[in-house]
Amino acid sequence: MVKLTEGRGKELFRKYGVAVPKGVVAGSADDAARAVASGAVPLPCVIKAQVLAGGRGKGGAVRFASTPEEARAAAAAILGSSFQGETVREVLLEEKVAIARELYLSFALDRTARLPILMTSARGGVEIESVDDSEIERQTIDPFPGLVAYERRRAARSLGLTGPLVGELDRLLTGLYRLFDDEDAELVEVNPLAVVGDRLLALDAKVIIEDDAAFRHPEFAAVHDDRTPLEEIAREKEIAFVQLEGNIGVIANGAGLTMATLDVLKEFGGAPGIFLDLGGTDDPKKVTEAFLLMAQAKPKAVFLNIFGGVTRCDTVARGLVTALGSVAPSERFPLVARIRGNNEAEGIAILRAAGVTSVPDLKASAQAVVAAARGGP
Amino acid sequence: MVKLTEGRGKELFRKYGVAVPKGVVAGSADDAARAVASGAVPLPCVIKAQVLAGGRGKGGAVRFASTPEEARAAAAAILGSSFQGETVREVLLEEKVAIARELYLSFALDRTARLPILMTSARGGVEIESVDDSEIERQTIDPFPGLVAYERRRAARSLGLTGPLVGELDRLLTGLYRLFDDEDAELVEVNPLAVVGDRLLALDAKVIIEDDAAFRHPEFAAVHDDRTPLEEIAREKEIAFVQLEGNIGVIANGAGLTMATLDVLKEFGGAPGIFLDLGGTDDPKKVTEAFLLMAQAKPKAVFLNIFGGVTRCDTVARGLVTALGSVAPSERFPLVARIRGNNEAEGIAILRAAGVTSVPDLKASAQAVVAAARGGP
Amino acid sequence: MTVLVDGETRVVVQGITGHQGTVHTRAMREFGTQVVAGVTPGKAGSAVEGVPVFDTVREAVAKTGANASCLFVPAPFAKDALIEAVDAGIRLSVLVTEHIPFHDMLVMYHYARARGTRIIGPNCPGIAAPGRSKVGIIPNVVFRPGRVGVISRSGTLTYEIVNGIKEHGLGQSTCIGLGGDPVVGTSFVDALPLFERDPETDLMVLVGEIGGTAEEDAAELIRTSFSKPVVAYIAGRSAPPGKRMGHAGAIISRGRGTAASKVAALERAGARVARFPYEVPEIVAELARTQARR
Amino acid sequence: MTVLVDGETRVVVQGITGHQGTVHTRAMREFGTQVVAGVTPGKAGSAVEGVPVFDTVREAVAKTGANASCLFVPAPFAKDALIEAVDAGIRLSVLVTEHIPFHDMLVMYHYARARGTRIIGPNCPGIAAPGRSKVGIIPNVVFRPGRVGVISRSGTLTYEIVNGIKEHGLGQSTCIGLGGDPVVGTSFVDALPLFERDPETDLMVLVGEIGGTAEEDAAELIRTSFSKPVVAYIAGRSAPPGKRMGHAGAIISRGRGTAASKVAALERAGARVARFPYEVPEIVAELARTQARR
Repeated sequence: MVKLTEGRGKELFRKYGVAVPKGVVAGSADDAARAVASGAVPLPCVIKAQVLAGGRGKGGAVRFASTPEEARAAAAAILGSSFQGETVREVLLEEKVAIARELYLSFALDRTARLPILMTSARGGVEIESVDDSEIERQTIDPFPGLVAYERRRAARSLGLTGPLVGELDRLLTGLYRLFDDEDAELVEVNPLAVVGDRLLALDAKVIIEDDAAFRHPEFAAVHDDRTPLEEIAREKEIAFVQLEGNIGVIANGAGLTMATLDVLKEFGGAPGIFLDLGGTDDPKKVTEAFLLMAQAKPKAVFLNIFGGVTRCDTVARGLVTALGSVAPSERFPLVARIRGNNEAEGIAILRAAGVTSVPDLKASAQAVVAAARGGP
Repeated sequence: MVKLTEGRGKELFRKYGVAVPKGVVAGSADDAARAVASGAVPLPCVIKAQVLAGGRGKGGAVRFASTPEEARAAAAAILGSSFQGETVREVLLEEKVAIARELYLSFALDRTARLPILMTSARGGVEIESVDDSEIERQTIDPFPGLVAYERRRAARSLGLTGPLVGELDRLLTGLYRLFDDEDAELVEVNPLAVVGDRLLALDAKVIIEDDAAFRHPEFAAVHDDRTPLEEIAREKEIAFVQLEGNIGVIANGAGLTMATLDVLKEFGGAPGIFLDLGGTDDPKKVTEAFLLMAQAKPKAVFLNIFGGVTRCDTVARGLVTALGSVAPSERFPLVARIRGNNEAEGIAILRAAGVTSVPDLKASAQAVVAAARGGP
Repeated sequence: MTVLVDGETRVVVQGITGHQGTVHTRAMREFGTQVVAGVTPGKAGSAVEGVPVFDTVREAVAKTGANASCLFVPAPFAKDALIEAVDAGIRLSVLVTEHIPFHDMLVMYHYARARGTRIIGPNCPGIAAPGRSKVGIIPNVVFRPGRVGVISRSGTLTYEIVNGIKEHGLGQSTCIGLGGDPVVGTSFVDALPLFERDPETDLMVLVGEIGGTAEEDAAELIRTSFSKPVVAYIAGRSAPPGKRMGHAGAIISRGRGTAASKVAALERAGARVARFPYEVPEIVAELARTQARR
Repeated sequence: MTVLVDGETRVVVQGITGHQGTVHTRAMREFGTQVVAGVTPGKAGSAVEGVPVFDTVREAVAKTGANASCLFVPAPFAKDALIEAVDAGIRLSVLVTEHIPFHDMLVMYHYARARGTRIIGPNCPGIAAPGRSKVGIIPNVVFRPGRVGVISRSGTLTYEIVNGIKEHGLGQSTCIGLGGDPVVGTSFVDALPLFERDPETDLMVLVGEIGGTAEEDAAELIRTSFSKPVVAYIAGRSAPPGKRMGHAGAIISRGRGTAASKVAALERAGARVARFPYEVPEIVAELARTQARR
């Protein structure tokens, strides 16, 4: 999942002919002041931290300026600060516009219909979760032939638009739908979409590009995202790795088994927080890499829960034993293994030879890990 | 129907990433010599008349040059000459390439399947009509999802392509199909498509854009086409007007009725040659304009054959009478009318008042026109 | 229903507030058609010829039970209007609009077909069953109820021939003007089986034109699976060879598509082929007499 | 056929010459599947595990009568490979491939559906009917013929549970791993009616996950039109609220999509919902005993 910052999202909006306020992304207070002084950003303007988390307005990450000096000061205050764990590296400076109304609009995926869905609401500028269902118009869109006129008209009606604004919305929807489709987006969200005179301006831009479509979009490969440094390394090595609160590491294969393992550990009072999904890998090298990545996250204990279907238990065991050898004694942690399925016996034998015991029962092994993480036996 | 010259077609090919030989379009012998001297067109080169008719090779409209002087002389010889009734206004100068094989490829419409069709043949460089059916691979293409991999592979196999040429064809087909679709083409034809080393080059380009899609393609509005000057005027006035061999003018409404009228006139020994289809128009002004256009084509006699369905006979009669008044006495011609259907009686009365008789029977009226064109009574 | 329309057909006119839409709404009502709604975005609440106008086809269907539509929407907007009709559950859509790009028609045809909506047209006069219903623009005056089915790629030429049938004292069961565009929603081979099954039709008239291979395809179907007598006419027998579509067009049809090939195919299939339009009603009348005698 | 596959299923493996393709061709044959052909463009004439390789699915179908396909084609090429299978007349296509962009799957799903081809997957282990046929990669060892139907959005977790059923002395009628991607060819609500009609299935196991509303939709179907006992498990009960899809995702599902809502919906529908995976076979065994007693 590649989340784009507002600034990158608005670049895409422009590419697809969607109107946004005049603005410039700046990486330093000097650049910010210059953008305003040069007239590239008309005054008064708004200065927004380019972070991925929401709630910037309440969090002080959005400020206003009427002079270049104020713009510089605002940018300086925001840049380098931390917002919900993210360091602000860039700000977006934009002209302040006279908003007549704030609307909501998004394209996303409707999994049940297996179709893109267009959602519109006249109640924009607030969290869409807080808007009542009856005030949101939902329309699934058939990719063939794409968004058609009556769907655009229905959207216009739901937004209460009339006159020239209907034509504005037509162009905007056509552009955003093309963006959603051509750029392999999971989400294209504009909130608020502002009525400014007889124009529609996208005041915010939330664009998420689908990871699986990365091969078609090398241009997004370098996009900064809200991953931890270890997650970033994992991503480069193509290992599914997620860090959350908690001190128990889980190495499993398959998302379902990983989640089930998490459920069981929590049931017995554990705090799993580091998740590593080996997927269908059969490659001992990959297992070694994954295990060393896990070690870097400094877990209190690790639970290896593998059901060997496609994966062979002996191969996983071999990779694990190799990895164990490269972890410094000071950085070792208790390891509980449960490996079942394909070549189970060989795998267990390999682990046993390296001093790791495999407990076949999920309940018992989970209890053992939780105890180990507490410093127990 | 907007037929593009080879040069315009190749511009489009480039836009869609389809490789063509290095070349330049020149409108004068000086420009031609300069294009070669500057190196924009490598020597030896080929100089081709930019006309829409086929058979240029045999007709002397394709020449070769090894020096700038020869290029100038060849261009001078071709430019301004007449090729199958078309005056040559431009030549295309292109590098001469080392052709290993000549192939055939086109995208067109399969009316029965209601799908685009891709046709490929290893027997290129000759008129495709002369190639046996068994040597042409035909594949209909579903616009959703468009051309897919196995179809491209099947095309490659039919062309006998292997190795890097398969990838070349992949790109070429993808580009040409996009062109066919995005530019609303009726026909995209490459003959010959040449194997040159490990590349595929489109040596010729035949692109026809659909008239009805003109509203999406204002860029083609100014394209020179093979219409007569009167046809050009008619086109601007949106009157369906065709000039062929023959001296009888036919004004009818609807393509089917126009063709049927032609059939009947020929049956009785007439030579209809000027066709004007009023279509569904109801507008006396349009009828007047159309009739004056007909007068400019100097017919020996004119047959007005109208079946008033949507069209009202009286309206047509009124337009006709107005037009008759503006034709100079020296330019008048015999007129036989047959108007039937909607408001028939009023129409006939209006015509009779202006001295034109309407004969209800198609056979009799056709015979009357043929006699009139022969100078008979 | 006999062939596609009958007294249960409830028509919504898309583009009703335009000149054509208004004129033909009146004509359809005079014919006896149940025109129950019109659609012109932005004109909801008004009425044309007493017919209520809605913003969307969906509303028109919900409020009036419309099940067929007649499109007078300008070509650039026709594709979206047809899709709107399909999405609203319309089962039969007559596209009167001309000059619709065929690339649009490809989309429209396959979209409608996959969802069970039949298109007639584009660039067509529509369908009429005298005494029952008419969707389209064929002049009311040419009709008379009877037992001759008519399918045609032509417009005014159809009116001529249908009128000729009337003047010969006969009448029509259903008449469909298919339109002469390169891509049509309903072709001869799509229409013929409907008439084969229709107990009201004794005899078929087929009016074709040069170009394409729709008539040859029809001939094949007539030969193998059409049991009623067929009288055909092909317009353009003496037209000079068309330059349309150039070489690729020629190899798609490969010697078919000419008047000669169409006439030959139809005669081989047992159809009586008239040389001139005025012969069609004559042959029809002759065959009708023969049928009556049997 | 009971549920989608049986002894008449003839499989063509698309991408057979790759590592996965080869390994699983062997495993499928060992399971008893009729793997009749493989396809890898450019490798025609060779053989993998004794299975002939063709350049195109069309040839494979023509020469071997294949009617199902198993796709191991890399994600960037999966869309075109699936369309090739559909165009060649394949009726069931199992997409093992993972990381197919969902925009591609939207196209694939609707293309296949309109032409009557069923997709299982993508990113799925496939389908297996012990003693009959297997198309996909579920390990052979976990199965034993029996009367428990299994449908699951998960991979290895399915193996666990299926294996658990075997270890409790029971067996499976048919097991389908649907895949956990946002867009799947066959969802719970698509699969359940097949098992409802299947005389070989007495009891259903449903393994779901958090995210999406497939389980809630399934619950609704179970409540209204599924008559056999259902044992369900939802993985991810204690997972932190996902950030995926952000706000728009949240309003699509509107409070559904959580483990709590899924469990509640399934329980309301009369399903027995296990709290942990190891409980599933226990409950299944208990219900099987009850059924046996009746």
